[in-house]
Amino acid sequence: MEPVAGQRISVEVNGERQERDVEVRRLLVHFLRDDLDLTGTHVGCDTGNCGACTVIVDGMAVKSCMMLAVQADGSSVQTIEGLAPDDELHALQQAFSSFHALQCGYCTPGMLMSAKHLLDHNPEPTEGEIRRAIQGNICRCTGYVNIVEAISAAAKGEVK
Amino acid sequence: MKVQGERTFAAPRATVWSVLQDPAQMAELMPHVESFDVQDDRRWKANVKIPLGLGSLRMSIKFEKTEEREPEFSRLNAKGTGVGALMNLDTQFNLSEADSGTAMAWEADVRIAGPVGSMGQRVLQPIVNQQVQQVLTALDARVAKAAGGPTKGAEEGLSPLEEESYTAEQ
Amino acid sequence: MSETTAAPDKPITVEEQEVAPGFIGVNVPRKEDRRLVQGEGVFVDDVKRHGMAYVHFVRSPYAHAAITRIDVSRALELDGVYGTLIGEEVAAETDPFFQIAPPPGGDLKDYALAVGRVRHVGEPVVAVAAATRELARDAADLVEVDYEPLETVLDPEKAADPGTALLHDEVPRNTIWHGNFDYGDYDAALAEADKVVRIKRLHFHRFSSTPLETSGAVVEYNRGTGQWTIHSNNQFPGFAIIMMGPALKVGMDKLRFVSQDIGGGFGNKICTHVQLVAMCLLARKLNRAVNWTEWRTDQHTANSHGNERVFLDVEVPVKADGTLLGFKTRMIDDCGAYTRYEPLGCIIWAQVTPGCYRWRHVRVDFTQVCTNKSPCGPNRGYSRMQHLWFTERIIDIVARELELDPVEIRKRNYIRADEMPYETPNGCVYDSGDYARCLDEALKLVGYESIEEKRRDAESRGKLLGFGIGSTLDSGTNNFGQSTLVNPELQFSGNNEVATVKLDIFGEIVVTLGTTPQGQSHETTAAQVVADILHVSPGDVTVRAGHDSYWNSHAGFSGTYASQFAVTGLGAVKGATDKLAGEIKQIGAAVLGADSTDEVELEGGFVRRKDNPEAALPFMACGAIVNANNAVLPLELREITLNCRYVYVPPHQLPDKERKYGNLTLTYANQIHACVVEVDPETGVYEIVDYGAVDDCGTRINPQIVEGQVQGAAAQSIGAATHETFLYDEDGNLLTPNFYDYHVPHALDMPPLRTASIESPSPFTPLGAKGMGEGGGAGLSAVASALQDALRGSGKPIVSDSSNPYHRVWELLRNPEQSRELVEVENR
Amino acid sequence: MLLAPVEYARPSSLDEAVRLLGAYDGARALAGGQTLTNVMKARAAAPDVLVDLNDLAELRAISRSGDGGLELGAMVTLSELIRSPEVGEARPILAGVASQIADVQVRNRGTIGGNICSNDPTNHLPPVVAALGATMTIRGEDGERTIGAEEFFLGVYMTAVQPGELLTRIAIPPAEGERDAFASVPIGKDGTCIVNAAATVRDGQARIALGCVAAVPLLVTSAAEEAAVRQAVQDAQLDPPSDVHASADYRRHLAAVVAVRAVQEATA
Repeated sequence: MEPVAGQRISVEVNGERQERDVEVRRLLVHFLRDDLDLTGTHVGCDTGNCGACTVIVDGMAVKSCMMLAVQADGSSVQTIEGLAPDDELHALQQAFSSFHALQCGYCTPGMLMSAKHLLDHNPEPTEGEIRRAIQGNICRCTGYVNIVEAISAAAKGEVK
Repeated sequence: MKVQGERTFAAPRATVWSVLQDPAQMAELMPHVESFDVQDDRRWKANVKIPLGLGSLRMSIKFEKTEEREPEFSRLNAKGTGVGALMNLDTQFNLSEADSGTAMAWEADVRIAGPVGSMGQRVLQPIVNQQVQQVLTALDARVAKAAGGPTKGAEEGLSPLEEESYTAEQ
Repeated sequence: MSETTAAPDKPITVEEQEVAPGFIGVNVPRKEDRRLVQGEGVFVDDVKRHGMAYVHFVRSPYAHAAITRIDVSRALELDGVYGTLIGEEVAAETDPFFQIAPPPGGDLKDYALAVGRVRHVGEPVVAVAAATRELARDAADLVEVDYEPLETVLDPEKAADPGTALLHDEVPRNTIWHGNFDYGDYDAALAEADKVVRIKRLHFHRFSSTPLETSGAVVEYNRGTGQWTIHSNNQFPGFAIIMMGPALKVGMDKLRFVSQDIGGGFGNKICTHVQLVAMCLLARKLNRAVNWTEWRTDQHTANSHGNERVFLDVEVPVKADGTLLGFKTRMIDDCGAYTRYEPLGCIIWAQVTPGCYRWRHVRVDFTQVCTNKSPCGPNRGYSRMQHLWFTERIIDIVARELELDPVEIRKRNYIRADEMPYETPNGCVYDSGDYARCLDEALKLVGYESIEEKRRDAESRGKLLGFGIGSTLDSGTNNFGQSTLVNPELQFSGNNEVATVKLDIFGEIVVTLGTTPQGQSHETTAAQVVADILHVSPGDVTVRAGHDSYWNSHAGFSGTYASQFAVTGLGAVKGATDKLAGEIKQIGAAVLGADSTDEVELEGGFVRRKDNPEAALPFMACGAIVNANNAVLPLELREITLNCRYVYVPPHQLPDKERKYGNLTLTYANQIHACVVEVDPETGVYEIVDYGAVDDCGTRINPQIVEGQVQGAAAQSIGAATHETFLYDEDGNLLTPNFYDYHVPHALDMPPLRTASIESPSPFTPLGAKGMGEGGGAGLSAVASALQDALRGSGKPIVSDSSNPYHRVWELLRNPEQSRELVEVENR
Repeated sequence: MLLAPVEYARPSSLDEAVRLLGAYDGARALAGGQTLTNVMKARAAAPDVLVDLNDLAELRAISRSGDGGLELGAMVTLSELIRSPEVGEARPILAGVASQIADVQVRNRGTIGGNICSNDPTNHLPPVVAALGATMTIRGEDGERTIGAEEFFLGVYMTAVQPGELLTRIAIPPAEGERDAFASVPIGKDGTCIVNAAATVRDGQARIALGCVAAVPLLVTSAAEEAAVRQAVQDAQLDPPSDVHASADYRRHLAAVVAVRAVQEATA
């Protein structure tokens, strides 16, 4: 096999198989936003610092602005749109609302995906573990206080 | 970013001068010159590929001699433009007779702008230092060739950190 | 009278069914949240149009240079490139932007793209439009621009020196604005003083709130009607339209502003009218929708920065007992390369001239200069933050030099609760507040009673402990008449905001707002107010998400800025809802055979007779009758529309231009922050170990939302105080152009943050509420104050800068004498 | 921002990867991409071909070597390093330091090989592998060579891995009574390092690698006493860069501080 400038990729996104032709240089985040119209995944920087583009690829939280779409070929990707069925809220989503863990809501999808990744691997995190888990997600509105409380409450099942 | 230093060549001043004044020879001192074109004895252009580690930066650089007093002093300006980068280099050197040959006191003021500049001084300063060292080491070889024998520096393959006297500051 | 609520151990959680009637003051869950947590919000870059072009700006790599040649031909040859826009076209098709400053400062020419000359790194020079984001970037790389570099002006303290290069040929000495402010009798105060403390120089640094969503727009042009539809995240469309209409030479109705969700604004999204004009020209030129999404690097290098300000030759007359009589200083404000909201910053600070203190005699010589840096614009706490930091620095430096207790000197000089409403030396009227009680609450939050034990404990661990206090006044609901104090020719004054509330055919209550929220929960708080007035639940109220100037629900000052929604926005909602309630009662009285509206009341979605609750008409019937069955109504009631629009106009008066005197805003919320830091004396590295923030914004419509604003604002000022700074090198390159070098606080950086509040209702507003949300600046003072306290045993260095990263603290430890030279005390 | 056009191949074998890297001028290995992708966004680097190593299982192995040391595949992610029981037993410092790098998302993609090959002066792992005396195995079409840190790190973003070559393995010698520690002064909590140092101490002798003060990690050795360590750092005549976070003076000062702290923690 020799290098190509573009290729047809097949990615399972939120449980649905998606096939598209993409340029190699297309970042996963732009594949999701522009090619699949999944605009819940956001872009907040160009250096991989802010975490607004966090999605879960094959069970691992990654920043989709530092991964090429072609690298996701054959993978399973979960975005905020797939966190819960349309008419339901995931416990984390409910907790973010109950604890006022969001204001403008721009960092929220990435923050939720990082939180989900945490709870998938560590169902009973301490406050320190929660803060460490969202260290790669910048929020400019909340000061993180309520975000940490919300994730903790969701883990403890303290929100309905 | 200013860098400066001193070094001696085991070659007569006239030889060193001839190398430093010859655009064609100067061109060969630079890293990865892809093409080169002399306009006149004061001005020339070069397309170079500056290695930045993770990749290399293509730049087209315009050189101009802004001052020269044969055989001891010369000043050179270089303006480089490339995708996402701008470079401005002002360099000058003084040649003086030394017992072991020719002494050169040089200084350079390098300025880099554009997205590459935003990579931060922590990255660029060491890169510039290294590039300067490579040019100087190549210069040793050039002078040696012109003088028909290796210089002390080139012989021992001076590594950047062993350079006789070398300082960098912002 | 005010009531105290200590900080809850756990934040207040909310469950719908627990919401009791009487919704003002209750933590109603946010209406905005569901779509946002599902990723179904609509931010500007989420807007797509058929055949939309993506725009990339070619930006200046030079801080100051003449443009000698622009060649876009190679870019245009690239497949998928739709077109370009350059400065010459902009200059031909638009007028320069209207300038707020009087001549000669106001003579500068500012266009949507650089015309002939660039004045800061990152200034847009060419716009390139292409089929994809990537292609636009590729094409931008093919644009050739030649520059002839010019001398750069970077130091605000030298910008006005004779012989310094000029940014704008029309602006002598790079001086945008200069004015003197002289209140009380400063000379008498100086004569009366027992001691005079002099401070050579204090410096407030450049930073911004860097909203996580960068600026952007999707602009469409309708050739048939000549109208632009501007989907954007501009947070002050009222201002943008005032700037763009004349520039584009069109009437205001040709500029339709639309936004739904905005990813943070903090003032930084007020001045995007410049790029929006470029978008409008491109959309018309290419006859297709154009998308511009600013990159983070561009946002840092070329979007609104907060004003940098220097305070020189500060003089503070003090009585022996620590009573502060006044202050005198020379302020130099650096507004960057262009004036886009400036020089309003030259007067906005005066809203809080004496800060929280009973200073009666003030003399300020204020100069604003332009430099080859990114243009400044409003940034959370705009212009007041700089000034309030200055007043707090004075207090701590005076306390340190005169060996007065930092708590005592504040309490001695705070304006007292029993003096409210309090008229400041320049005629502003602080509406209400109890600063001393806020301070007591703040002290409790950080365990001040045991501070000396903590100090010893820290010392036993080799750390230096410091305690600091900071305060701000969050003045809100601008009187735009203050603009005439910088330019007497301006015809602006007062303020306004609009809301419409209607009862529709199926009984649906629909609210539209003139505001452009960026996280301030307007949908929720508006619903709370409507619900209380109409006696329904917030769940029964639909508040339209976002802003659309076509909804006829915007006014000249519509937008979300300067701490005012709780007053102007909710004032408009209340006005419109009161009207609607009256109309519903009129219909009800008529249908239910009551003699007057006094005999009916609204309850649970019905209008009913007070004497016979069984006789009730559902809102749905009212809506149906007026909208679809109005022949049943007596003639005199047929003017009723159940569609009520109300414009709230605050009771502002024209200020006195000559004396620069008058009330510049309607409300003055108060914040007192306290913090405790531990400094590693070997490295200067420090950690904030305790932090308390107390906010008094009058009646709180939704305490949880207020608390969220307090926490967020505190986090921003902690970031600004520690690592966030826009620093330039000697060539005018920004050294912190991304989140890698511009370090904003993440979850691990944040100290334990405790909050509390007291409520001193405003006597001047419809709901007793005050605008709030900008009070975070207190953190900049609290951190500086705590660091100075921590270092007191290390040569008593003076903290004279608002930016205190580790290396600056280390310099203070290493060389305290240098900072000591800034201060001298004259004993009389 | 956005990448320039680039070609891509994802080989399934090491031989194929090496062949591709050799066959194309301007070909570059793509490991975790947590640095390379960003430099490509700024278009400060524009490789012509990316050879994605993510399918090379043989580069993901973590094993104990016969002598009790560690064999780490270059594509072992930082998260895998943190979770590895082998690493925990043999050289826990690697896990401890890896957990301080960037954030969870970056650690999930970023690899040990990528971290040392990019050799940004502020990276955590170059000083660590230098202090531990690790050896790096580089593979090219003409076979393998194994070198130490002194030969491996050549400059900012530059290592001995030449075009057409690939870092395949990092070998960490057994501790054998050596105790390791890492100290740093980062921006904020676990942010970018302003200065960092890794130290290994045995029989009162310390081997210290200083980061962020030069183009490559700087190795100094001294007795483990504080005075000796300070002297050794001073003798190294550091010439660190100045930037927005620290002046050269401050970095020089911090270098001695973190060197001492690393040694003290290792001996504690």
